[in-house]
Order: sequence, then structure tokens, then C-alpha cells
Amino acid sequence: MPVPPEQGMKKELKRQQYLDLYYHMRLNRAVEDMMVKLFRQNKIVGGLYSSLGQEAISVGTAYALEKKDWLAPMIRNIGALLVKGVRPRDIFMQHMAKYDSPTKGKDGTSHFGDLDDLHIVSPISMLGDLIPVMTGVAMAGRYLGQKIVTMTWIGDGGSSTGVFHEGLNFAATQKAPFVLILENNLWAYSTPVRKQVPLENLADRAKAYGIDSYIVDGNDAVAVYSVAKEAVDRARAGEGPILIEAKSFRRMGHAQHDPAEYVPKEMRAYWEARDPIALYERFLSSEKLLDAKSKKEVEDKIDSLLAVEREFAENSPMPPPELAETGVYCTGDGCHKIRAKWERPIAEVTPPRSSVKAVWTVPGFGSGKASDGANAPIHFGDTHAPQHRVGNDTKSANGGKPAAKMAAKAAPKKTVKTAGASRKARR
Amino acid sequence: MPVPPEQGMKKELKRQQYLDLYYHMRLNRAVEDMMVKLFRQNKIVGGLYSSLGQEAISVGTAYALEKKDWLAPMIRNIGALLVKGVRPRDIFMQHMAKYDSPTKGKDGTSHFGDLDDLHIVSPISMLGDLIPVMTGVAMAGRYLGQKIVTMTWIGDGGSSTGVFHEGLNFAATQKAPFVLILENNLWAYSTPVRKQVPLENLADRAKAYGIDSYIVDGNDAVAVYSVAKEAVDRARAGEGPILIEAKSFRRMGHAQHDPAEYVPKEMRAYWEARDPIALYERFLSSEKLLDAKSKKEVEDKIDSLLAVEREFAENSPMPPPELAETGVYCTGDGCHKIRAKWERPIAEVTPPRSSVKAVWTVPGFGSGKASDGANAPIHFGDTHAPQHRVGNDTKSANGGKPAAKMAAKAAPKKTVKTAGASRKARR
Amino acid sequence: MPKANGAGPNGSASDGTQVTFLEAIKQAMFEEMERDPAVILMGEDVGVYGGAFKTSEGLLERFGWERVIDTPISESAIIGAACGMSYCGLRPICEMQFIDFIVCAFNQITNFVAKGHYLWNAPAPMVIRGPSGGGVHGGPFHSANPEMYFVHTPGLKVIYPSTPYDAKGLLKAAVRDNNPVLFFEHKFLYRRIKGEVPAGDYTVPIGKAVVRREGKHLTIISYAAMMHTSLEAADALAKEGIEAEVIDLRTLLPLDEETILNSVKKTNKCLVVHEDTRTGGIAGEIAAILFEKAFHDLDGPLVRVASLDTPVPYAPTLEEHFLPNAKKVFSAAKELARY
Amino acid sequence: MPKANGAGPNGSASDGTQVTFLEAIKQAMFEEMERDPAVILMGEDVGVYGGAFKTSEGLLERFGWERVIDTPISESAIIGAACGMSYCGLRPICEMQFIDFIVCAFNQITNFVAKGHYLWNAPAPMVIRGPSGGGVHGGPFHSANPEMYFVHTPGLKVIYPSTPYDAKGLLKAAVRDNNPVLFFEHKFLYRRIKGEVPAGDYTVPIGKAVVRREGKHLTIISYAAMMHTSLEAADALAKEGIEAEVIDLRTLLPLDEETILNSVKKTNKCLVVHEDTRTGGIAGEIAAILFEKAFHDLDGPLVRVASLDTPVPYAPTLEEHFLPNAKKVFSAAKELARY
Ligand SMILES: Cc1ncc(C[n+]2csc(CCOP(=O)(O)OP(=O)(O)O)c2C)c(N)n1
Ligand SMILES: Cc1ncc(C[n+]2csc(CCOP(=O)(O)OP(=O)(O)O)c2C)c(N)n1
Ligand SMILES: [Mg+2]
Ligand SMILES: [Mg+2]
Repeated sequence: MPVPPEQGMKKELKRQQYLDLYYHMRLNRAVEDMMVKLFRQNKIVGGLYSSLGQEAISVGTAYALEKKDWLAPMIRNIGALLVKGVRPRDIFMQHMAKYDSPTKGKDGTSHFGDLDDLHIVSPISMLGDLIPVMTGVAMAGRYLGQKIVTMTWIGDGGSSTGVFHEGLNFAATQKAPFVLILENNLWAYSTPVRKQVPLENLADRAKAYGIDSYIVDGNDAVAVYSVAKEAVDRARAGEGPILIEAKSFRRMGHAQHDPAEYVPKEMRAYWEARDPIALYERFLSSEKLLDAKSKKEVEDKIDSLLAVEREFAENSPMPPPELAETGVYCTGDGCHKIRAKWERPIAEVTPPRSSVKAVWTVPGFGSGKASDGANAPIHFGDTHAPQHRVGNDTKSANGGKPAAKMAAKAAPKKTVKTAGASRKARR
Repeated sequence: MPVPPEQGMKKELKRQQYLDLYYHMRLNRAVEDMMVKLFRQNKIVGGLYSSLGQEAISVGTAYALEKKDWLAPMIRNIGALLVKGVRPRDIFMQHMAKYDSPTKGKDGTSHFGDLDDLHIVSPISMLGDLIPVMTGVAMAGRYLGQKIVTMTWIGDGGSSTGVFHEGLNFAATQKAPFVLILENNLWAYSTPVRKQVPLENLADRAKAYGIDSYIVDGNDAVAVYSVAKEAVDRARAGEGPILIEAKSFRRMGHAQHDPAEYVPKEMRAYWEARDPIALYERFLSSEKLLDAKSKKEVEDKIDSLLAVEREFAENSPMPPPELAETGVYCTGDGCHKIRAKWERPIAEVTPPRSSVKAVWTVPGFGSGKASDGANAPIHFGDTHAPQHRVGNDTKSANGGKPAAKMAAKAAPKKTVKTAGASRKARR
Repeated sequence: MPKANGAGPNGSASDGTQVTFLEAIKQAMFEEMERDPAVILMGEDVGVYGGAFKTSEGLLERFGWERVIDTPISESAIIGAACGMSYCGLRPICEMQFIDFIVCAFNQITNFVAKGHYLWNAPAPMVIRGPSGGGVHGGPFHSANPEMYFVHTPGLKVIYPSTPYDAKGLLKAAVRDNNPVLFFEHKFLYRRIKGEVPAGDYTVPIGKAVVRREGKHLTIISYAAMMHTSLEAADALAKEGIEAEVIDLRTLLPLDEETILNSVKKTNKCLVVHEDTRTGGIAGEIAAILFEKAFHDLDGPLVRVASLDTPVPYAPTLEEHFLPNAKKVFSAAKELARY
Repeated sequence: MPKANGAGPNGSASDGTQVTFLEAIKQAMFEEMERDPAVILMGEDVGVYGGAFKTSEGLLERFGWERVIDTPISESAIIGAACGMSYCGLRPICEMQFIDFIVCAFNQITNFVAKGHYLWNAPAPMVIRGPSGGGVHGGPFHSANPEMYFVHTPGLKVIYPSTPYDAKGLLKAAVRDNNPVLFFEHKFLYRRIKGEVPAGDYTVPIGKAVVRREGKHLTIISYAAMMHTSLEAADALAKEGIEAEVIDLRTLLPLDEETILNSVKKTNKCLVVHEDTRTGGIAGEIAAILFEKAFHDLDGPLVRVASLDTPVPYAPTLEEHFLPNAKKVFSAAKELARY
């Protein structure tokens, strides 16, 4: 796999980018704070999830995407939706199951999408399902010549689902332009990560697919953004899917109902002291990017925005009962016109130009069917041939011991090339 | 994870063990050869799969198990069944759907088991499903104090199923005494391994679960056995599940109907020259463990055994039609007496002795609920704390670059400890 | 939706204490685990947390980490491992955090677990249970009634109780059964209904329906939360002089045809109420059975009251419209009675 | 089992050529891919090998690696990725190597694919197809008839054709439909029946049943391989003076109630034949519909002929006993006709 493009890590953030990250983190938190209020006022339907303390991940990763790119949020990615352009009112109304919400009250929380404009795929509750779906979007985008990247998120807990494996493996075989953010917040509901995943670093999941991965401090907005930008650039450049483990902590319970007594209080205290917004504010002011006045401006802007958005949301009616009966099926062109947005010449994929020989070529071997141009028949691609001599008893040279080697030995350099290392090289 | 027990690799094979391996490989092949004949005579019901060229894997791995251990075969593991004590007649009758077969004709091929005596779990066609099932058997065996190990096999293709991931991950979190053999025969039906799995070594799948893995030459019976024995010993000793990638080649088509024209002929030729039985015979004779006479004896023994077995199988009737109606449900004690075979004092798992505090302890942190004895609050177990300083622009020291590192860097030593290395040390 | 009221065994009062539906389930698990060390519990967050609905609260403390197992988020692994355990003589209980996630293990359940006894004589004594059903604004992924997928799968047994008494007795029976049993717990009932549960050990037989209310004008067949809806409707009908006989199926597979037929032969009319979506719901199966075995006894058509053929919508206004309720049952029953 | 005979559109002969059922499917895919570059094919071994049954032979050569995609053994990934593609305006066709493996993607299909349009207005124009059904000694894991799982899932369409003409026309319609469509191909028919297929482009409307044979004494409703079994039985019945009207459902969801009701109102008797297992099969749904909409028209009970409520056994003797056949249909029909 090629070396990561240097510019990914070298890229300085522009002043506006720093401020954008700040604004969206603040907005993310403010939107969720307001929803906690609404929840306490019994205006939220169903459960309410929180991304408190994880805002840098949602915001920093989504900010690395372009407008044409696609994302699919999970429950703790309100920040990503805001960055992508979703209005707070839509988020409020989704949670309040209002008629003017994107799903008209048919679904709630972050379960909504926008195929045409914002390029957002709605999640479902079943963890992991978005991974093959966003792989498919990435493949379709490539096929249509759109040069897009797709992104979704998964939790430490969700990384144990079968569909995580099937999806990421498929993405890897297809080299799909797909970036997966693994939000390791140390807990899946009440279960600590070590009870679900026997790994120190969940980024190691990537090794099962031969794809590159990064580990990033999920409470460091700039770090998250920079890594995500590099990953998005690399995915767009055709390097295949990339996994980013963002390490952080779920500061609230699984949802509002859960006091999370199972979390050691020292652990919570540790992370509360590392609040991503507080850390970022300290950084911004030390860099003279933020002062009390500009901070106040951001706060005022958000306050007045959310006041309007909340009012709109609260004024929206509940959906009329009969709406429940409608919309199970697309009724045809009057309902949706399905059309692919081609950004490459259709002729490239239309016969007879696309004709190929239906033949496998396996590195090191001739091809099947009309096989002819074979190379030297080696064992297995570029792996060393296994030893031909079988073992015998200890008195002889080979010792009856297996011609075995550990996996880690056999393919050492493949995924090793670190952002840390390239940073060092550049210093 | 502890260093592998030296004795696993040091163990010399006894003369009888060498000959047992030989006998069973020959028997494996002879049984399958006979089934090809039966297939051509239209006596086989449904498809017929072949393990030609992979016998060393089935035989070598299963031979590492004890009688009390459990296995579950896949379609190409007739050899494992024979080693475990299944009679050839049962295999013939299964394939002929005869009434006297273990499943009485209700299922075919290697789809049968024996819970009470041989400890074999029947596979189903859906690839990967056996992995959690054998994890469960391993957990049950441990719970009951039986000190058993369980084993099953999976193909290169099957390693992409979701249930492979869920099963192996669960086994790893549970440190279940389970050994999984990944038979990489380079093809899944018509699809070469590189189109299904973007890895050079499929043993790397293990890295996603923090478990140890081996790579072994699947055409080298002694190597396979030795590695399997070490893995079984380690699993039994409580080191958790282990994955073994055995590299080989599927010499026939996917099943009898498939001429496998998609396989480059040079590739087939290469592997045909490395027939595991031929290689092993060469080794045995060079070690003076086999001469023409003793070889002839083995052949005669197998010939006369299979003649009897085949006759029995052919004489068995087809099942009576009405049998189809029976047996969907266990009708109670008259049908099956379900009882756990305890080999530890039941009192150990019976209240009030087993009472525990329902409290998580997370390394580095105090425990939840009644949390008190907390250690220093570090980030995340034994990982380094992520850098507290966030980046800034390039003019300053930290360069606005992410505090990111690659996965491969972060946990380097965990699964690295090779059979090859320990062998070297012992030379 | 249901009224908060649970009948005792066969509708009669028992001399036990009043417990919630949820408490009854917890008691069943506790007592079975006490009785038999082969019984273990597995699922997501069932241990330290005591389950998303606290159904297993206290079990970890009592039985320890080996018998109360917090799993990764891997439904196929949970079911598969339980199946393997059952082959060794254990009797695992698997919790699906919400029953909606059971479809993530659909292959394991329908192919591995369900077929083993028939094919290779391998009994799999295991229970798969979890909170199901709607009415609590859980939305499209937390309100499932997946019973028909499994009623259509030979080799499984399917239970869907409506009272604390039955929940406890049937769950105990399920644990002791030699077959894989799916046990659905309607989450609307968890804390809303209470009922009497006797002090000692008892089981309720799998495969037996019960007449919850006697009547002569028509038979209303239902189960789970809709049982209570049906009883509420029956009360209202009685005020108009229509005496509905109300049958609680309790077990959906195998169906208790005898109880159904006896009642329909008496009342000559049959209404089926289920919260599951209409098309392909169990009313169809009952319709076919009535054609086969009670065609002459029917003085009117079998009538269905069921949920809409849509996903479960989120907004309360929509979900209410989606679900059957006592008014809908009342109207349909009244019309049928007058048929 | 079926006789080797396939009727043209609406039972009439067409002026096309005679092709096998399998060839008809291949033609449909070929022509749709030619017509619309948004149509792609994904599945295990569909490319170089041309599919386990050679249904996609030649497609890779014609359309190239980007449009004919050999996938890993990952049914959930296939369905999930196809769904994502469909959001971008593509119209993927997914092959399940055997339809039995569809349960490995059950969650993706029933939760993601089926619910998207209702919940968030996202159409998923995709087709999931594969070889299904028994009678070829495929055993318990290669003979599935999983239709009812999906008929009970709002948001999907379910097709199960019986003739080459319909297979081609319905598959083309499925590809052009804006909804997710499950398309089951009875593998017994693949090479055993031939039928006429017109030269030009045509589609067969989804949701329309067809009367394969007119009759007046009773209606036999069936589909897929059992369609041929039913026609065979109808021939035998005719020799005894019983004229059965035979309806081929073709689409199971949405069901064509009109065609069913018109026929039953004429014949006043109804027999449903399905290869799917009995309990929870589609006969039940039809029974409920007849109660609701044709109760007065029935001169006899709805009768079911279906497979046993067991897994599909392997041995030919057992499988034959398991499956319905023309003799069983004949006897049941004769008895019903005399009712
Ligand atoms: C397949 C599946 N099983 C179970 C659940 C129930 N569930 C919802 S969230 C959750 C915990 C998720 O933990 P994680 O993936 O780490 O995400 P986090 O909540 O920490 O963001 C569980 C078990 C689910 N949504 N999907
Ligand atoms: C879940 C699932 N999907 C598809 C199949 C169909 N199938 C049977 S064997 C096979 C190829 C298996 O390849 P591999 O796992 O490498 O095993 P091998 O045949 O090489 O021994 C396929 C696709 C299956 N059995 N199970
Ligand atoms: Mg988490
Ligand atoms: Mg293989």
C-alpha cells in the first residue's frame, strides 16, 4: 500500500476552519443540552442519547468531508449531522416525533436521511448495519464517477457485530472509498470494552482486512480532524477503506434513563477533566483564535439560533394518525424518480466497450480458463513457499517441529506506516 | 499472554503416532476415492465434496485431540471424522442417505454428529455457524470442569462470514478452550482468496481478537499435527482460543459437478506435485518408518476394511417415507435425557458459594457501584494516555497535527511469539 | 392498550402474592437457576446492569460470572454458543436486549437450533427470550412482534404470555423443555400489570391455551398485550349484552387447536386479535384451521383485528393508529356478533 | 413433481422461442443490464463462474468487473451494499447462491431494506434473487421456500414465478420497480421446463395472478413448482369430470385478491397448494381473505395441501413424502369437489 500523502498531515488549518470546528462543537453540545431540557419536560418521544464529551469526534470527522460526500450517523453523531448541514430544528423535531420532522414522526432520534441534497443515509438501530450500506454507497459513487467518500461511525460494542466484519471486509476487497470511525468510548451500555473486545486498541480490528488504521485522541478536535482529513483524502485517492479509532469516553449513561452507576467514578472524573470543548477553548485562546468577546459572540449566535429552532419545533404539530397508513411502498415515478447521477461517460460501462475476459489471474500463476501467460508457480502470491521438507524426529536436523510461523511475523510491513511517524519525519 | 509451553513443540512423535497419521491420511483418501466411484454409479445423493490434497489438515489437526474433546467437521473434514472414530460405513451411508446412517437419511454428507460418545457436533451448510457453537461447547466443558478442548474448521471463504467474527470474538473474550483451523485452500468455490479477503495471510484475522495464531504448511502432516497439538495444549491450559491457518489447495472442483476451469493449470500442477500423502511417504521411508511391505499392509488393511464397510452401506435400505414425519421435537425424557456431565463439585457454582459483587473493575480505575480502591486514573488500561496538548498551527511546536498513531504501533508484542522462534531457540 | 390487570391461573385467583409481569420473569429465572446449576443466562448487559429492563437484576450477585454472562454485541454468537452449551447438557437462557435484535441471529435460530433434533437427533434445550411488542413509543426497531417468523419454523416452540402467573410458569416450563423455546415478553406489560403468583414451584404447560373469560356469542382469540385489550373490549361488549368468550393462546407453536375449536363450536363465531401486522399474522393460520376443522360450526366469518401492514411508527399519534385497541376490537366484535 | 411444461403469457402461446426457465432469467438480467447501466449484479461466484447454476453465465464477459461483482461469502454485506447502491440510483440485483442463505442477511433485509421508504422516504430499488425450493435432493439447507418470512414483512414485494415467460417478465419488472423485490427461482424448474418467450422487451406486472386453466368445480391456487403439480392434478381431475380452475399467484406480496376472489366466487371452493411448510404458509393468509371477502361464496372449506411441518429431509424417499405431489392434490381436490 502506498505511503500516505504527506500533505494530509502537513495541512495547516485555516483560521476559519479552527473556528468552524469550535462553532460546531459548541452547537452540538447546545443542541443536546436543549434536548435534555426538552426530555425533562417530557417533550421527547422515546429515549435520548448523549454525545457529551465526544463532540470532537463527530464534528472533527464530519468536517473532513466535502459536500458531495456521504455520511450516515449513529446515535451519538448529532455533531456530524450539524456539520453536514442539518438544521437544529430537524433534530429537535425528530426527537419530538413532530410532523415537520424529516421523517414526519415515523421515526425518531437521528434516524433520518437525505438522499438528494445533504447525502445522509439514515441509520437503523441494529448496530453495524450501516457499514455494508456505506460501502455500497462508496462503490456506487465510484462506479458513477462521482469521486465521493463515504463515512460512518461504530462503537466499541458495535465492532463485535457480524455485519461490521462482513461490511468492512467487503469494503476492503473492493477498495471502496469509505472511512469508518470507531468511537471507542470505553463502554457499550453497561459493558466495559474489555468484556466485549479482547484488544488494547480497537484499531487492530483493521488488521483482519489488510486495511490501514489510525488511533486518535477523540477529545482533541484538531487531531481528529487532521486524521480524518488524511483518511478521507487517501480513501478518495483510491487507497481503499480506512479505520480510525477515536479514543474517548461516554460521559452520560447509555441514554437518559441510565445513571451509569457501573462506571468507576475515578474514570468519569478523569474524563470530565478532559472535556474536548474546554481543551479546545484553551488551545484556541492560547493561539489567539478566541477571546472572551468572540466566545460570547458564538454563544449568542447559538442561543438565538436555537431559540428560533426550538420554537419552530415546538410549534410543529404531531403527525395526523392516518399518516401511519401511508408510504410503505414507493408508488413509482410520481413518488420518486430514481436516477443515477453519472459523472463519467456511460459508454465506459456499457457494452461492448466494457467487455473483459472472464478469467481470473492469480499472482504467480497463469490465469484460469484460457490460461497461458503463467509465471513461475510459487506457493501463494508473494508469501514464502512453505518448507517442503516435513519434520522428522529430534535426532535429525528438522526436529519434527512444524514449519509454522506466527501470523504477525509473516506480513509485518503491510499496515505499518504511522501518522505519528510521518509527523516525526516532518519535524 | 504467556509464552507457549515449550513441550508443545519439543514433543517428538512416537513411531505409532507417525503411523497413525499415515494410516488415517490413506484411509481418508481411500474413503473419498470410493465415494467418487459411488458417485459415478449414481449411488450418492446430492453433491460430493472432496478433500483431495488437504488430508494432512483434517488428519493432523484432529489427531491432536483427546477422546473427550469435541470437534465439528466441515465438508472437507472426512479425515477428522475418521480420526475421531467414525466408521467409514457411516460416512458412506450418510452420502447415500441410507436408513442406517447416523441421520437415518434425514441429512447427508458430513452433516451428522454424536453427542454422547464421539463428541461430534454436526455442521450445517451455512458457513461459519459452527464457530460460536463450538465456543459454546468449550465454555460448557469448562463450566462443567471437563477440561476439554473444542475444534472446528473454516475455509478461506467462510472466514468472511459475520458469524466467524462474532464467534471468534466471543471465544476470545471468554478465553474459551477452542481451536479454529482456517483451511486456506486458495479458493472459495470459483473465487480466489484474494477476491474475498484482502490479506496475504489469513492468520491475520486473529489479530482482530487479540488471540494467537499460527501459519502452517497444510500439506505437511507432521507440521500440522505439531502445531495443532501445541494449540490444543495451550487452549486446554486456559490460554484462550487459537487460530491456525493451514495453507493448502483445493485440488478438485468445489464439488463433483465443478470442473474448476477457473483454476490456473500451473497452480494445480504446482500443488499436485506437493501431494501431502506422497510427501509424507517420502519422509516416512527416509526415516525408515515405512517400507514397501508395511505400506502394502496399510493398503490391504484399508482395502478390506472398506470392502466390508461399503457392502454394509450398500445393503442398508433407504429410509421408509413415514420417517419424514417424525422427530421434529424431542418428546421428553423418553426421547432424550438431558444431563450435564459434571466433573467439578456442583457446589462451586451453586449459591450461596458463588456469590460475587456485581461490580466491574476496570484496570487503572476503581470499580463501579461500590467503587473504592481506585488506582491512578490513567486513560485506557495500560495504553499510553493520549497527548493532552492539542495541536496548533505550523508555526508553533505542535504543528496542528494529530496526536495519532497507527494501530500496529500501539500494541506490538501482544500476539507476537512464534512457533518458528521457539523452534529456533531450541535448536 | 391493555388494562393493568392480570388474571391468575385459568383466570381464577391464586393464594400467592401480587407481582409484576417483570418480577414474575425474574422469579422464574432465579428459581430455575437455583434448582438446576445447568441453567445459565447469557446476553448483553444481563450481568452487572441486570438487563436493559432489569429482568435479571440480582442474578449475577447470586449466581456469579460463570452463570450470568455479559456478552459482546453479537446475537449470532449468543445463540450459537447457547446451542453448543445445550449439547453439553446445559440449559442456557439467552436474552435479546430487545427482541427486535433476534433477526440478527435468524440463521442460527432457524437453521442450527431448530433443525438439529430432526436431522441428527440433537436436542437443544435452550430458551431465547426478550422484550417485545409496541405501545411504549419504542419505534420501528424496538417494538417488534416477530412471532410468526418462528411459528413458521418447525422445530421451535413459541410462547407469548399475558399474565405474571403464566409468564413465570411458562418460562419455567420452557427452561425444562428439551426443545428450543422462544419466549416473548411484551414490554408494555412489564410494569403495568400485576398478578398473583403462588409461593411454590409450578409450571404452566406449553401448548395449552386458556379461556380467560367465558361467553357464548363469539370467541375472541388473542395473546400477550392484546389479551388485555380483548378483555377490556369484552367488558364493554358485556354491557351491550354480548358475551364474548376470550381465549389466551399463550403458546403459539404448537397451537392448542382443541381449546380454540371447543370454544368456536360453542360460540360459532371467531375474532382474532393480534398486535403483529395483519398479512401473514397468526389469524391466517387460525382461519385455515377453522376451515379444516370447524367449517360447519361457523355462523360468521373469522374476523381479524391486527396492526397495520407497516413498520411500527414512532410518533404516539401514529403508533396508536397502527395498533389495535379495545375500541377497534369492540366494534369488530359487535359487528361479528350481529352477523 | 411438476411436469416439464411451461405456459406462455396468461396460458396462451406466444410467438417467441422456447427457452428454459433458467435461460429466461438469464435473458432478463442480460437485457436489463443492456438497457440500463444502473443495473448491476452482485453475488458469490456470479462472475467468472457465471453463478452456481450458471444463471449469470456470460454477463461478466459482456458487462465487465464493475457491473458483475464476485463478492466474499457475506450475505449481509451483499444486501447492505446493494441497498447503499440503490440509494445512489443504481438498481442492483443480488444473487443468493442458494436462497437458503438469505436468512444470513435477514436483519439487513427486514430492517434496513424493507423499512426505508416508509420511515425516511428512501426508495431501495433492488432485487434479491436466488434458487429456491426442493425436489432435487438438496436436503435441509439447499431446498428452502422462505417466502412467508418476507410476505410477513411490509415494505417488500415477493415474486415466485412458475413459467419462463413469467420469470423473464417479472424479473424485468422487478428490476424496474422502485421497491425492494424478492424474486425466488424454483430450481426444480431451471432446466426441466421450457416455455415460449417473445423476442422483444416485455414485462409482467407485479401483483397480478393469472388463471392458468379455467374450470368451474373448484379453484386450485398455487405458484412456482407446485403450479405444475397442480396443473397435472387438474388434468387428472378433468378425466373424472372435475374441472378445476387453476390460479398461479406469481406474486405473493402484494397478493392479487381480485383474481382469487373472482375465481372462488365462480367455483365456490378453494384448494391451496404450496411447497412451503404447512403451518404459517400462505394458505392461511388466503383463508383469512376468503373469510373476509368471500364467506358467502364458499360451498366448502378452504383446503390446504402443503409440505410437512419439518425441515426438508435429504433422502429421496423422505423428501418425496415431505413434498406435495399431484396425487395428493388430486385426492384433496376430488374430496373437496364432492364436498
Ligand atoms: C445488533 C444490536 N444488538 C443490540 C443492540 C442494543 N444496543 C443499542 S446501543 C448498545 C450499546 C452500544 O455500544 P457501542 O457500540 O459501544 O456504542 P456507544 O453506545 O458506546 O456509543 C446496545 C447493546 C443494538 N442496537 N443492535
Ligand atoms: C453463509 C453461506 N453462504 C454461501 C454458501 C455457499 N457455499 C458453500 S461452500 C462455498 C465456498 C466455500 O469456500 P471456503 O470457505 O473457502 O471452503 P472450501 O470450499 O474452499 O473448503 C460457498 C460459497 C454457504 N454454504 N454458506
Ligand atoms: Mg461504546
Ligand atoms: Mg477455500
